[in-house]
Amino acid sequence: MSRFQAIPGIHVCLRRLGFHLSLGYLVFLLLLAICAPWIAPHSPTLQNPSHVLLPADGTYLLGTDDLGRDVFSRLVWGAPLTLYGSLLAVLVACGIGLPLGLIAGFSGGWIDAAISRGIDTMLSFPAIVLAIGVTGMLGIGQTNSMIAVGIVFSPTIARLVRGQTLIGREALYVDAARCFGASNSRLILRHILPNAIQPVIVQATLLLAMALLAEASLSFLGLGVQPPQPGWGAMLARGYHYMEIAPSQIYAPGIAILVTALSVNTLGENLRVILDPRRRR
Amino acid sequence: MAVSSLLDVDNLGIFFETPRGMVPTVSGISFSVRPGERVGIVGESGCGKTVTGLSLLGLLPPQVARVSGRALFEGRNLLTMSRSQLRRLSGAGIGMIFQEPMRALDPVFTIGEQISETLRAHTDVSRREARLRSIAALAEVGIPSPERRYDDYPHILSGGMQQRVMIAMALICRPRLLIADEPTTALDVTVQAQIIDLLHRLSDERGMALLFITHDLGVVAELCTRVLILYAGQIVEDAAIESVYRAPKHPYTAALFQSMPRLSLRGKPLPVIGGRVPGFADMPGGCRFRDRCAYAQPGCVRKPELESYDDRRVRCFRACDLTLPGAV
Amino acid sequence: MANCQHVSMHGVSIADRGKIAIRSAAICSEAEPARPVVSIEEVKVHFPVARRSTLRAIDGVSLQVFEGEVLGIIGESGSGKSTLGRAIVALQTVTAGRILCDGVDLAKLRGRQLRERRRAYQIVFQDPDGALNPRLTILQSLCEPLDIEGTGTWKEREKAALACLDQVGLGPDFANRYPHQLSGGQKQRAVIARILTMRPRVVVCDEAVAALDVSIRAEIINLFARLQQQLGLTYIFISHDLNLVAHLSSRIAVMYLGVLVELAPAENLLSEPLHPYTLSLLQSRPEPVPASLRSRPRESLRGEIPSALAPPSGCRFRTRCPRAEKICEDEVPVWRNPAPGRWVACHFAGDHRQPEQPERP
Amino acid sequence: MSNDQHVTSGEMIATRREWLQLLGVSAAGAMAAGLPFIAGQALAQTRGGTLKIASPHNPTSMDPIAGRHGSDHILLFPVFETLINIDLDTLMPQPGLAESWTTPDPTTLVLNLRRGVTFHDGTRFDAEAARFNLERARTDNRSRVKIDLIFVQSIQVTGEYQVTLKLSEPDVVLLSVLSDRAGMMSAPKAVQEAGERYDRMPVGTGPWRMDSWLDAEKITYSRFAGHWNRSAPYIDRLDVSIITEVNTALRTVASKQNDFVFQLAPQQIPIIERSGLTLARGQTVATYHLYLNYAKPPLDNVKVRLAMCHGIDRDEFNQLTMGGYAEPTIQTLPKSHWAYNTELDGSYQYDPALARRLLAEAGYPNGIDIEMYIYNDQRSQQRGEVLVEQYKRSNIRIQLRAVPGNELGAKFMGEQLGHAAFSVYTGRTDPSQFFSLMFDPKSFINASRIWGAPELEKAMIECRTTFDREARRKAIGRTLRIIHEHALYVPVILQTDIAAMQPKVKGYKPNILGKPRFENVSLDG
Amino acid sequence: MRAKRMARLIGYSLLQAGPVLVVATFMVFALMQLVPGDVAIALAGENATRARVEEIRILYGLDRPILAQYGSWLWKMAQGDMSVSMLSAEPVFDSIQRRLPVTLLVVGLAMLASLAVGIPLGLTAAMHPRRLVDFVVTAFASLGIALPGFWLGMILVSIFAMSLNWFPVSGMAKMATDPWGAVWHAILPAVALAASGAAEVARQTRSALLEIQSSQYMRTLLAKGLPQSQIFWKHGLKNISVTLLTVTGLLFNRLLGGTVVIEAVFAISGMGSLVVTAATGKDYPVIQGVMLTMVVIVVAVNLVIEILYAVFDPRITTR
Repeated sequence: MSRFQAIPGIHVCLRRLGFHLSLGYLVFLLLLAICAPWIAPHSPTLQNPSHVLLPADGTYLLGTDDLGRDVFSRLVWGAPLTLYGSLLAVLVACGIGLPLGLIAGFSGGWIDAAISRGIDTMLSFPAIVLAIGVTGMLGIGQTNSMIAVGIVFSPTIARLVRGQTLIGREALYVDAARCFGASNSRLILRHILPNAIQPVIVQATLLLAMALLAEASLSFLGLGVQPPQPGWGAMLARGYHYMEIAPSQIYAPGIAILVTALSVNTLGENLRVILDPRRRR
Repeated sequence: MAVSSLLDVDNLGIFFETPRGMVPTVSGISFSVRPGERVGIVGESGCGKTVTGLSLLGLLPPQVARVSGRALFEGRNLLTMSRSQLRRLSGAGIGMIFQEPMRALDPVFTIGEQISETLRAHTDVSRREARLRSIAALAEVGIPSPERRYDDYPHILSGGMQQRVMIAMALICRPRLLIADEPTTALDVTVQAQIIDLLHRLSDERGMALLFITHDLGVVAELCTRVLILYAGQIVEDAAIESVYRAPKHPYTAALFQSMPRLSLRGKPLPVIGGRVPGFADMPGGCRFRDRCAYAQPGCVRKPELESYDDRRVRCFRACDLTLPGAV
Repeated sequence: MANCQHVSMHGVSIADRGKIAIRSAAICSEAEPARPVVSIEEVKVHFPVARRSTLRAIDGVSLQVFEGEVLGIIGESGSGKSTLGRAIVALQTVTAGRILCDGVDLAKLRGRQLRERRRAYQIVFQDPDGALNPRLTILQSLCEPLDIEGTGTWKEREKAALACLDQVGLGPDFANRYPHQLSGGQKQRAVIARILTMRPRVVVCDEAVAALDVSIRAEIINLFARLQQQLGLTYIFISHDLNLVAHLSSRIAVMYLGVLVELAPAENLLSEPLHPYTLSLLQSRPEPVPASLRSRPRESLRGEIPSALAPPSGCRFRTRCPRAEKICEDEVPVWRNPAPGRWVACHFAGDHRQPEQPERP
Repeated sequence: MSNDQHVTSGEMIATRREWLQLLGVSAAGAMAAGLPFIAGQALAQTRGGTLKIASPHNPTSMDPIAGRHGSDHILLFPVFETLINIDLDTLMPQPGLAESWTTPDPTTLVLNLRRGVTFHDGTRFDAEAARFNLERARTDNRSRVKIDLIFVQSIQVTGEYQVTLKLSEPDVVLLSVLSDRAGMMSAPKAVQEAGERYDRMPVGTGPWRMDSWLDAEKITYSRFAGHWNRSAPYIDRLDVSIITEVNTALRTVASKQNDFVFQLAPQQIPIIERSGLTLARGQTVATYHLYLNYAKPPLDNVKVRLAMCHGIDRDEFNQLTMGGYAEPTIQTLPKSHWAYNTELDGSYQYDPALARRLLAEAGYPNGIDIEMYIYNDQRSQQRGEVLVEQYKRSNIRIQLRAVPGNELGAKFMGEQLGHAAFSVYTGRTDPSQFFSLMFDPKSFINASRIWGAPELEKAMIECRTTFDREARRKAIGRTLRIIHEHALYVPVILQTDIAAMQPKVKGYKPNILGKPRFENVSLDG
Repeated sequence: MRAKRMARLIGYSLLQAGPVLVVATFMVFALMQLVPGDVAIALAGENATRARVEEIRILYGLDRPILAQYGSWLWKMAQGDMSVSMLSAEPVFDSIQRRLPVTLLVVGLAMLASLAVGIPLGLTAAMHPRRLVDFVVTAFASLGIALPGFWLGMILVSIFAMSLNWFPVSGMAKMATDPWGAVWHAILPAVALAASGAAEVARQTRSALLEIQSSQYMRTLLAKGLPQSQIFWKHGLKNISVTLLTVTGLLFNRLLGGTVVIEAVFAISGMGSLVVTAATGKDYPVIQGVMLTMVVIVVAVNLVIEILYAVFDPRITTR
């Protein structure tokens, strides 16, 4: 019996360890993003024709790129860009999805039918393809492309919020409040929204990781972060360009993307458990 | 007595792993069921009646629950049996039905398939034979046109019909004991009465013992021959149905009867039991009902044992000197 | 506005208001009080389920609820009793007919008018867990109706809320707890306290104690009774538990498959039921009395309640009725008034003999 | 690469005298040698085989007059022949489908066409066909070469194999125009039948016919058995795989999926060498330069523009982006060009201090902000990044706008957004073409839409109407000087053409146009 | 009865798919309307003469009201006439017809790989909850979901194509003449694409099975004395089949989107590279054609899945 207990213990411990590690990493990344000018040892754009594509050494922690720029510094400077882009996309997704989902779920009837149909339709498009299409319309650039990603992600949020609102609308405390003479806006803002928000937070966190990957993908395709800014996806694209000459160029930015996405995902998964109402009490 | 009893539970304890360590939900449960006897286990929510039923067939979640004590079924200990031994007994020697038939039936298989697979898991019968016997079983529990219903999925049946299917499934291998965990709670009064009648009839016809877990004293009164009253994880009274309803010996039993609304009390306040059931994590020593008991004495801080008086067992120091009002 | 008497509340403690509100609680007398608080007129509630398929949850119900009485509504699940309760407090729109609350059809009101008016008609649900917003403290929940009304200062409202909490027997130490920190009974008390803050005229209790344990149930039943006497409330008590309804009610209405089958003062209904369904309910009701000690045999009703999607023709109960004859299939029984205060819809009201030859098994 | 669409080949000039001389030479006839693949042949080359080419470029159209990209020519030449040919070494006009030509007066050009030429669809090439093509190039709505034929007033069939072009003004550059898109001959019947779809089903007289074009994927050509010159070419089939990413393209050659790849980057030279491939490198006339909108502040100030010219470290640029293989320039023409203006040598030195001083004098002591359009491929972005960093030292802050190929022109030149654009100019046969394209206010490419200097217009007209070579050299020199002094654009570097091939590929020679031709190529074994 | 139910379900699903398709096609069409400025000028390209612009305007019917435009556009699309590319003048339908099999090959292989790897992993993990296996699978799943597919692609290229020379670096063989070569070419891209897919499938399978294991009917099955294997393989699998179907549908959508980036890495001329080239070059007819094709395929796949739901789950009926 005791043998049986030991393993769940390890499981939980590893899980907690993962949570703390990812939280720690994200805090670290945030600090890095804020303090990039003081942390980065070199300018992210300073070129050195005689130090092109150097391997890692004491001066250049992760080597230099095709223009003799310090890869580590570019990575550090890339952090705020990446975070900005991903957060922007998630904010846009929530900004569109939340009200739409609330309206659809709360009003029901043909409004709900129309919005739901729109959500279904948008979800039928492969996300990246739709994002590329919308970016094409809005024009190339990080802000535009991440707004496009946000638009593409918004139906996910909208559908979730709609579902939560439908549940909330049926909740007895909402019926009770209605009997007290609460107005619709009060019902939504005080009762439905606060109770619907937890899964939205979890979903938004998971979307943040997806947005991060989308950001990297679009930058890789040249639709996102524009030169000479050191976006991680753009760094990968350039690194891939020089893969025969300097294969190591693709590792640093790739690992940065992977670890960040992994951490955000881990955070989201843990939030899901932590915020789970069934775990209360 | 050991010879004549079908199920003999001795000092059963159930513990759950919680963040604050192992917590006992049930302790020192001892009772026996004779063949053909219908025993009710009655208690309020959280008293441990459901886990007691589940523990007998090893259905508690293995990651968090631990069981101690002994539960002999026809002389074999259910609690230490191997998984495969227990599996062979489950459904064949002991059947079980649950509170919400809708959720207890697998939604993606036809009811016929679910019944006949039970049969085929325990006996060596052909598919055809299993089908015929399943249809017969459906007919026996009062399902109209059972041949047609055989290929239906659970969701298109009403709650009452689903519970009948559950019963047919639990009884298909003619078990000697049926554990029924609140099988009528989710049903309407009229349907509830039908199910009770059905269980009554089947138990009589087959000489099958019944362990009926419920919170409803009325249902127990209709169906059972003996009743165990549980309070806070302990048996507080164990007696034949007539005597306990006529003259309960434990103050908790009496209070339960008293607090039920009935016609004779129309317009008058109902007698109430003050306070709350103590939590398992902070269980008081001594008599667990002490704080809510109208008859409590200083001596109740000691731990009362379940002691036999005539044909019944009571866990109260004042069992002999109190005359308590019954339900009749 | 008829409503204005409820509006000025600040400055007066709830207890005081309780005293003011005490009226002669006319619990069921022969002479019915003249003034109906709630008047249900030919109400139907239909839900479109699929194309050409309608769920007839309520299919023509007329009923009056008088000031200060406790009206019990009893029926199986699927009888439409809960829908009726929700319709009375305007949580459910009616398909046909109307419900007048103090002469006003809430369904006709919109916006602020509706919001102010409906506060006099409240509902207590079965599940106290769901009725309290899990993210608000008990005090916040209690203050909400007062906040919506918007009278008085924040302090005054809090004081009024605490007074109501006290009235249901919860001390001020419960005020800052969250719902999940309370037991089921305590939560139901908090729900009742919250309703009291509004000084309602009518309270619909929809299976208000069904989810509670036996020992706690009694306390809440007593609380309901006490408040009714203290505040002169009018209750509509909806339950499937005949014992419970019988314990509290002055009059009892029996619903079956969306229609009323019998309505009578409680004593009359219990002692001499006119409708076979009422009789069956009385007979199948579980009593804490062992079968061997019973005076009368217990008979269970056959079959189950049919689907409200396709109710039987004629009398809806005929498919399960031991007394059913040909006429029950052909003609819808009239809702008639065989004795003062008694109403029934049955071709053979009061005649409980079994027919010589049962038509069909 | 460039949006300057109707690219013509190389630098070539014929003075009036030379023109008349050429007339005599070609009239002498038997110039079968007029076609480039005959000239200077190595003799022992194997015939037959399939040459698998990786092309980093997908043609914008296979209709010669409708295409928009200078690199289209590489894929057009196998199918089409031009009226006039260019000697890729001397850049002199040579007979093509026109065996000879005469100029009875300065505004008349008579072309005598080759006989016995058939199109791939079996129809005959004659004067009517030539007239049809020239007329189409001059007037069709889809034509993008109208501006090249702007002085042509009429085209007349004056014999079964003779057409006569009447000009409104004498035009020095007409022969080079006829060696480019405008001179490519399509089968009239095929054009008429295909309508809009002629884009994808070209029918010419060239040594290969196009079999299929899977857009952005593959073009296949096979030998045209009915070609008038039976000896050409060596290769039976050309399979062109379109792989726009040059690294991938090179990888396919290194792994023997393909035989030949062109338009590579200098950074790839070590990989080519490492992979055991044959490297072919040649200087081209294509130039990287900075287009300026000098009508827009702050670039309307000549001192600011001069600062831009002094702010570029061309050697470092060469080092970082071209691996040091290219030739920095300050006047677009290569040093070897006959019109190269040596007086300008030594100017536009990299000098950030001077640049800052110039800015301060112009009233911008805190520097300036410049919005610069570039293409969005990796190499263009790299070049853009280098410029940003270099200009930073001169207090010129560049905001890059990376846009797709066809959008740069639309944004910078069409909508006149931004201040500058950095792009390649694929070269014109004649400096006059360069001048009018870049600096004539009527030209689309001139985003400023004004004359950059008062004396410029006169100087440019002089260049185009002066037939004497020496006089013309002087006129061109003067024009270059005016442009230079007013810093109307910022020349940076001349492009190097780099191709890589399997060792078995023989006979390939890079040319100054940077547009590989395969007539002389053969496969070993 | 069952056949009738199925027929009704298929009818209902088609009814559901219809509006989605209409809205989707309208969205695709409307993309064109959102092009800033005069669409005709954009279509004619720079340097175009006024006459050419007018020609284009009439050719594309841009002079008519928008709904009429949409109607005729849809009619043309339905007949397979997707107009021609602005960049290459190739009929869009031809490009798509040629490239779609390539993309579907990669996506199909990736689907196969995702399901073939993901489902067993998920099952294994769920069979031993909280054990080491479970932890390893969960960790793999988390890693796979966070892994940028295109980066994995680069690494695969550098290892398996460039260093080991096991697979071709890029491109695609002609499927008609060299089917094995095509599959060979598609393997690395499919693997790069499938990593996240397999992770997602494993995770979903695991959680679906765990959820089912804690359900009440699982308890019933135990109480009936069914053997563990029967409970797991018969009841467990059939009960998660709906989840797996849903996952498969989402997976298809996700992989179809994922190819866009993967094709760029492997220089495969499929739908992905087509749309990227078109988007960067503002080749509107091609963008529309690709998006339309993709959305039609996804809707069709969803339709099939919708119908399969009913096969596996009797509760799903027409509402």
